[in-house]
Amino acid sequence: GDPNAAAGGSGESGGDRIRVGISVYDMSSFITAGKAGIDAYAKANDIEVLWNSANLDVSTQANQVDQYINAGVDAIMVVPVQADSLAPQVAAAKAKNIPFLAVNAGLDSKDLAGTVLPDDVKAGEQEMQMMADHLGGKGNIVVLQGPLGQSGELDRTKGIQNVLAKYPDIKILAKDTANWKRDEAVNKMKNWLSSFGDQIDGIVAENDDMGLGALQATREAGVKIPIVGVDGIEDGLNAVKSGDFIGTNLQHGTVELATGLAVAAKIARGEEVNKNPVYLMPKVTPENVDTYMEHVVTKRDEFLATLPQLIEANLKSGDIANEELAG
Amino acid sequence: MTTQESATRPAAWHLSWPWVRDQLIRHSMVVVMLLIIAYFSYRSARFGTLDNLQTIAIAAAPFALIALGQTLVILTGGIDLSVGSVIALSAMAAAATVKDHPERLWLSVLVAMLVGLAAGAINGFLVSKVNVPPFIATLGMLTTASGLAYVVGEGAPINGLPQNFGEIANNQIFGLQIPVIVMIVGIVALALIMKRTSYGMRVYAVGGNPVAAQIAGVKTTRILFSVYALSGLLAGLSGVMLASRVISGPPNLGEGYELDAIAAVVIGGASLLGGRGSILGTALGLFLIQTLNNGLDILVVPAYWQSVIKGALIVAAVTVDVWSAKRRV
Amino acid sequence: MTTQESATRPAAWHLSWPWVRDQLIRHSMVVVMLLIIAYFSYRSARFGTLDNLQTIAIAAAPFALIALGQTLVILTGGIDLSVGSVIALSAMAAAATVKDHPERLWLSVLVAMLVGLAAGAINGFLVSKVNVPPFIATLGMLTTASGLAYVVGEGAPINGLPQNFGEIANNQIFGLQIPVIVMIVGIVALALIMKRTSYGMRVYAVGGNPVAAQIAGVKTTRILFSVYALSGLLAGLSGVMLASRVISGPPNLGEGYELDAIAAVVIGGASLLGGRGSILGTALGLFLIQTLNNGLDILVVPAYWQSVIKGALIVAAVTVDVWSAKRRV
Amino acid sequence: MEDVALECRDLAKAFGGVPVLKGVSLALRAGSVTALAGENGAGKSTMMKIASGQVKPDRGQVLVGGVPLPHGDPQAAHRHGVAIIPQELAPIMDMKVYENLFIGRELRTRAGLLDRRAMARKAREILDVFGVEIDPQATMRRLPVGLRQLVEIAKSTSGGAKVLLLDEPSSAISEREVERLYAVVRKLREQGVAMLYTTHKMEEIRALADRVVVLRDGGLVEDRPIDDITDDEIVHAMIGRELQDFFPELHPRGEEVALEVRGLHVSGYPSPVDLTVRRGEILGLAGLVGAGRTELLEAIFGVRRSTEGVITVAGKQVKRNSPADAITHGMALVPEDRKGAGAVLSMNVLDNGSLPRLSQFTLGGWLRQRNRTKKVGAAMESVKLRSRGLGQQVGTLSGGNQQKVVLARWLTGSVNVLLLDEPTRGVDVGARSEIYRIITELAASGMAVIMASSDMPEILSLSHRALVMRGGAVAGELTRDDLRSPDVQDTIFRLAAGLSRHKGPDSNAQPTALATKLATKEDGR
Ligand SMILES: Nc1ncnc2c1ncn2[C@@H]1O[C@H](COP(=O)(O)OP(=O)(O)OP(=O)(O)O)[C@@H](O)[C@H]1O
Ligand SMILES: Nc1ncnc2c1ncn2[C@@H]1O[C@H](COP(=O)(O)OP(=O)(O)OP(=O)(O)O)[C@@H](O)[C@H]1O
Ligand SMILES: [Mg+2]
Ligand SMILES: [Mg+2]
Repeated sequence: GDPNAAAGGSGESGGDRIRVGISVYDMSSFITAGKAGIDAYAKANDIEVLWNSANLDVSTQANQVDQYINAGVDAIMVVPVQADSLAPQVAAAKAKNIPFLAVNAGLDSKDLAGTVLPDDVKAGEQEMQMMADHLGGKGNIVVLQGPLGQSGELDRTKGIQNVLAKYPDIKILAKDTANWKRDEAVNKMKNWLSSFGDQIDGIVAENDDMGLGALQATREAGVKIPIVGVDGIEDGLNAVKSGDFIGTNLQHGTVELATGLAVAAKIARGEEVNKNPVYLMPKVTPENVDTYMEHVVTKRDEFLATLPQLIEANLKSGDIANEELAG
Repeated sequence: MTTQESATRPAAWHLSWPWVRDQLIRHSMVVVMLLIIAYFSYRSARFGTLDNLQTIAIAAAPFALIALGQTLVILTGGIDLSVGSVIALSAMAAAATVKDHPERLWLSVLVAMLVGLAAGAINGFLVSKVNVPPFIATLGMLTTASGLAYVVGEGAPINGLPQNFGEIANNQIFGLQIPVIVMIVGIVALALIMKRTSYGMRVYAVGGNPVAAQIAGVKTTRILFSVYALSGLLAGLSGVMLASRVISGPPNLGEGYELDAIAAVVIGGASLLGGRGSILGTALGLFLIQTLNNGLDILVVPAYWQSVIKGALIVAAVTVDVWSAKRRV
Repeated sequence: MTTQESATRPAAWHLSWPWVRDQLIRHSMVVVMLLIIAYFSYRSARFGTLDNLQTIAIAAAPFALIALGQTLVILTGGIDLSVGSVIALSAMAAAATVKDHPERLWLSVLVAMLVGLAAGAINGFLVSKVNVPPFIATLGMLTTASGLAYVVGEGAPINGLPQNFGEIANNQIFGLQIPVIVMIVGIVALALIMKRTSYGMRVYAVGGNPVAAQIAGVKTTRILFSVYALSGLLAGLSGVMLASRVISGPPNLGEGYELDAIAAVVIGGASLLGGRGSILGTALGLFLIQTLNNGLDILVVPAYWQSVIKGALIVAAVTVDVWSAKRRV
Repeated sequence: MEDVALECRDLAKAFGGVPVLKGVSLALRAGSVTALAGENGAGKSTMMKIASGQVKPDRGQVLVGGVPLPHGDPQAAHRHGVAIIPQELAPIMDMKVYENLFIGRELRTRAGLLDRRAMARKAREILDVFGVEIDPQATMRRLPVGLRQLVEIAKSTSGGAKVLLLDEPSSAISEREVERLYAVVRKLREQGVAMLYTTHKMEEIRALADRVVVLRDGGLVEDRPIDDITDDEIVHAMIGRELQDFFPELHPRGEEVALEVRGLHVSGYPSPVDLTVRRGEILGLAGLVGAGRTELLEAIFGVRRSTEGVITVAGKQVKRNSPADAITHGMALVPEDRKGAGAVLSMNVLDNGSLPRLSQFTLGGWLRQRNRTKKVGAAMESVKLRSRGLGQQVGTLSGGNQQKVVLARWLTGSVNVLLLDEPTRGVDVGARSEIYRIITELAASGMAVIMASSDMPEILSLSHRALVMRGGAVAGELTRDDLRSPDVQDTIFRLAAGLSRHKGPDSNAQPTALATKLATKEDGR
C-alpha cells in the first residue's frame, strides 16, 4: 500500500501495520545480535519484517532489493555488502516512493531516505588511542585489518592512522587482513611472531575475533602482548575482563540495527525523526565491562525487553549508542 | 521394459499412460523444475509475476555468461575455477577505466572484455601448450586475479563512479535489461554453435577422446586454448555488467561464482570427464539454481535454512535425473 | 635420451652430472620447494628456525587432515567439496557440546567426529549407491552442512566456551601440539595403508578402472563409500581441532578450505581422473602451500600481492613438474 | 545333464527398446571349450556380460553349478568362480602389471600386509607361460595393447575360476602368443574349467572348441559338437549365406610413388626407417607384439613424435608431427586401439563419420547436415555397418561395428595413403571379407596402403610386399614371391624374433635397453 497513507500516530502504539524489507550482508554475530533487536522492536511497533541475507555478494543484495521493490514494501533497509554500491537500486526504490535506508555502511546516492551509520573512523581512533596510552606513546605495533575494501576496514584503518599521526614514536611493523576471522588471525599473528620475535609491543585488531586469534597466537608463542579490539562480542568482553585485552569498543548490533529499523519505520509512517543519526561506539574498559556484559550476554532478555523504549529515548536524545535507560 | 513397451506402441496411441510416463522420465529434470515452480507459485502470489521473472532473469545473467563458457571448458574435460576472480579483476578494470573516462562507456566494456580474454588466454596457454592440469592452471589464475583485483583498487573498492556507468546494465531494450538480452543471445548463439558448427563438434570430440580427435585431424591445442579464452572473455563481460548494475567496483565481486557456474553445468547433465553436456542443459541447471535462490528469498526463508534446502534440492534433482537416465536406456 | 644415457651408466659414476641432472628432474617438485625455502631463509633469518617450523606445522595440521581424506577420494576419481563446510558443522557441534558438558572434552571430540562421519557417509551413500556425481553430491553437502552450521549456532558463532576446550589443540606431547602429532600420525598411517594393504591397492584400482576392479571381485561400492566416510571423519577431526585452537565455534570456519586441500592433492601429482596420486605427494603439495603462506607473511608481503605470488608460484611449480615428467619417461 | 558348470536359461535383453538377445539358452560343461560365434552385433558380448553379472538381463537366468546368480552383480559372479576376459580390455592403466594381476586377490604377508615381492615373483611365473618377458613392475599404461591383452588373459586364467568367459581374447596378440594362449586354454580344460570362447577366427574354433554355438540376431541358431559341423556350415549359420572369395584378387600395383619416408627417426627408437609405397600397392607390416609397427604408422601420420626425417606424399613434403597436415595431404590412419584412439565413443556415428573431413561438410563453419548425412551414410553402408542409424552413439555399438566406423569414416573423401593398423581386429568373417574387398578396391583405384597386422594370412594374401619389423627397425623385406613360398611363415618368425638364418640385416647389433625389454625369451638366451 501507500506508505504515506499511514502517517501520524506515535511510534509506541504504531499506525497501520507496515512491511519493511531488510537485506543484510551475511549472517555474522553482529547481524544475529541485530536481528534480535530488530525482532524486539518490530514486535513492539507492529512492523512486519522481511529478512534476507546476501551472503557477502553485492549482486545478490541487488536482487533482494529488486524483490522488495516488486513486492511493494513500505520501506527498505539495507546493511550493505559493499559501501557506495547499489545506486541504481536506491533510485529504483525512490521511483516507486519506497524509502530506502542504509545501515552500518553508507551507499553512494542522493536518493537515500536516511542512514544509521557507526562512526568507524572514531572506533579506529578510540582503539588506537587506548593502545597509544597503554604503550606510553612509544613502541612497535602490528595491525590486523578487516577484509580489504570493506567500509569497516577502510574507516577503522583511517582512524588508526589519524591517531598514529600524533605519535611518531609508534611504528607499524606490519598490517594485513585476517578477514575478521579468528582462525586466520591466529596463523597470521603466529607468522608475524616468527618474523618479529619480541619486537612487537602491541596488537591492534580491527575486530575482537581477530584480537582473540592474536591472543591465541601469543599464548602458543609464550609471550604476552597488549591487544585492543572493536565490537564487544562475548569473548572480547571476557578478554577485557580477564586482562587479556586492554580494551575494546562496543558496536552493539542489537541497538544499532534496531535503531535502523526504528528510523525506517518512522520515515515510512511520516513521523518526525533524525534521518541520519550516527552510532558512536562506547569504549569498553576493565572498569565498565561488567555493564556491557549484562547487555550483551548475561541479562540479554531483560535488555531486549526494554530495547524499544531505549531506542525511542535515544532517538530523542541523539545519542543512539547509549545503553542506559534513564529512569 | 518401460521403454520397450512405449517404443513399440504405434504413434496413434501417443497420449496413453506409458507414453506420458516415458516423457516424464525422459525430461525428469524439467519435471522437477516445474514442481518447484508450482510450489513457489502456490506459496506466494508474487513468485509467478512477470516482474519477478525479470528479477530472476537479471540475477541469472552474470551467472549465465560464465556458465556458458564453463560448459565449453567442461565439455573438453577441463574446468575453469578462475571465472569468479576474473569477474572481479575485469570489474575493477572497468571501474577504473570509467573513472578516468566517464564519457566513454564502451571503453570500459572493452577493457573488461580484454582483461577477461587475457586471463582466459593465459589459462588456455597453460592448459593446451604447457599441459598444466586445468584445475591447477585455473586455480593459480583464481588466486592471482583475485590478488590483482585488489592491486587495481589499491586494496579498496573503486567508488564514486559516474551514474551513467549504470546504463550498461540497467538500461532496457524492448523492456529487457541489457544483461538479460546478452544472456538470451549468448545462450541461443552458443547452443547453435555447439550443435551446428564444426567448431562445436570439435569441442565435443576433444572432450570425448583427445587422441581420437587428433587422429581425425582436429587441432586439439587450438580448441583447448579457445574454450579457456572464451570462458575468460565471457567472465570479463559478466564482470563489467555486474559492476555496472551496482555502479561500483568491489574487489571481491564474483567470489565463489565459479562453484555455482560449474554446478549449473553439471546439474544440466554434463560430465566432468568431458564430452557430454549441452548448452540447453546448462541453461536449465542455471534456471533451477536461480529459481531456488529467488523463491526461497521470496518466501523469506532464513538464509541458513535456504542453504540447507538448496543443497538438498540440488542433490534431489540430480538424483531423479540419474535414476531416470537408468530408466531411459 | 636423457634417461637412456643415465640408465646405462655404471653405478660407480653416481655423482656424474647426468646422474645429478636425472635426480633433479625426477624430484623436481622437491627441488622447487628447496629453492623456495632457500629464498625465504636468505631473506629472513627467522624463517629457518625450529620455532617457525612448528608454526608452519600447526597451521598445516587442519589442512593436512582434510587433504589426506581428499587424496583417497580423488584417487577413486571423485572429489569432496564438502570438507570445508563439514569442518564448520562439526566445529559448531563440538562447541555446542562442550558448552553443555564443559568437563567432558572427549565427548566434544567424539561428537565432532561422528558429525563428520555422518556427513561423509551421506556423501558416500549418494555417490556409491545412488550414483550421484561426486561433484554434485558433495556440493549439495557443502551447501547443506554450511547452512546447518548456522542452524546449530542459530546464526551466530558459539562464544564463551570454557578455556579448557583449548586443551585439545594446544596441549603438547613431546614438545609438539596435538594437531601436529595427529597430522604426522595421519600421514604416516595413511601412507602405509595406501602402500601396504589391500585396501589401499583397491582404492587405486577403483579409481583406475572401476569396471576392471569390479570384474576382479573388488566391492567397488564399499570402497567408494569408505573414502567419503573417511574424508568426512577427518574433516570432523579437523573441525574440532580448529575450534579448540581458537576456543570458539564460528559457523564460517573452514570456508574455502576444500580448494586448498584439493590443490595440495593435485600439486602432489594426483590426477582428478583418479587412479594416480600418493599420500606423500599430497604432503609435499600441502607443505608447499603452507610454506608459501608462512614465508610471505614473514616477509610482510601485503595480502593481495601474496595472492598474486602464490598463484603464480603454484602454477610454476606444477609446470616444472609437468615438464620434468616428460623428461622422466 | 552331468557336470554343467554354467547354464544360461532363456536370456533376453533389449537396449533402448531394441532386442539384442531374444531368449538364449545354453549350458557349459566343466572341462570343455564352447566356441561362441556370430556376426558383429549378434549379441555375443552382451551374453557374456550377463553371465558375468555386468549387465542385467530383462528376462532369464544364469545358474552356476545349479545355483542361480543374482542379476547384475559382478561380485557375486566372481564369488561363484566366473571370470571374464572382456572384449574391451579393462586394464588399470596407472597400476603395475603385477598389481593388475593380483587385484582382488592380493597376496599378503602373515602380518596381513601386502606382499609385493611375492606378487611380483608370482606374476613373473604366470606371465612366463606366455613366453613373453613383461616386467611385472612396468606400468600398464606403458605396455602396447598386445602385451596388455596378455596380462588380462593371464589375470583371468590364473585366478582359479571354474567358468571362464573369453571375449575375443586373441584379438590383439600375434600368432606366436596365440599358440601360448591355446596351450593355456587346453591346460585349463584338463583342470575341469568350463570355457566360453568368442572368436571370429575359424582356425581358432577348430583348434580349441569341443562345441560350437552360433548366435544370429540375438537368437541361438546352432549348437553342435565341433566334429559334426563344417566351417562352411558355421559361416552359413552366422551370416545366413555362403561366403566365396574370402581374399579377393590383388590388382597389380602402379609405378608412381605415393608415399616416401626417408630417415624417419621415431622418438624412442634408435634406428631411422626408410620406406616407399607406390600407388595401388598394399604394403604389409609383420612382426611380433611390440615390434614397433604401431609406432611407425603413428609417426608417419604425425601423432607420435618423430625427431628427424622426411615424409613425402605424391611428391609433396608433409609437415612432421602434424596429423592435420597429414590429412590435408591425403593420409588416413585407422589406429590399432579403436577405443583409445579411433572413435570418440561419446559421439554418434554421424559425428564420428564426419570428424576427419569436417571442413568438407561445412559452409563458413556451419555444418551442412544433409550433405554429411548422405556422405557418411553411404560410407557406413559400404562397410555394412550394423547400427540403429547414424544417430546411435558409437560407444553402444558392438566391438566389430566400432571398428567399421573407424575405417569407414575415411571413405567420405579421397585418400592417397591409407595407414591401417590391425584393420580387421574383432571383425566378423562376413564383414572381414567386405573390408578386404574394400582395401583391394581402394588400392586398385590408386591408393597406397600400409597395413600392419598380426593376422598372418592377411599379410600373406593381401599384400604386394611385406616388411618384417623388430625393435622399431625393418628387419627384412619379403616380395610377393617370397610371400607365396611355403616356408614364408618360418622366415617371418625368424626375422621378427631376430634369429637370422636368412637375410636379417642387423641380427647381431647390440639391442637397446628398450629392445631388450620388449624382446622375447628366445632373444634373451
Ligand atoms: N549399452 C548399449 N546401449 C545400446 N545398445 C547396445 C549397448 N550395448 C550393446 N548394444 C547393442 O547390442 C548389440 C549386440 O552387441 P554385442 O556387443 O553383444 O555384439 P557382439 O556379438 O559382441 O559383436 P562383436 O562381434 O562386434 O563384438 C549391438 O547391436 C549393439 O549396438
Ligand atoms: N616394457 C615396456 N616398457 C615401456 N614401454 C614398452 C614396454 N613394452 C613395450 N613398450 C612400448 O611399446 C612399443 C611397441 O609396442 P606396439 O604394440 O606398439 O608395437 P607393434 O609392433 O605395433 O605391436 P603390435 O603387434 O601390438 O601391433 C614400444 O615402442 C614401447 O614404446
Ligand atoms: Mg563383442
Ligand atoms: Mg601395434
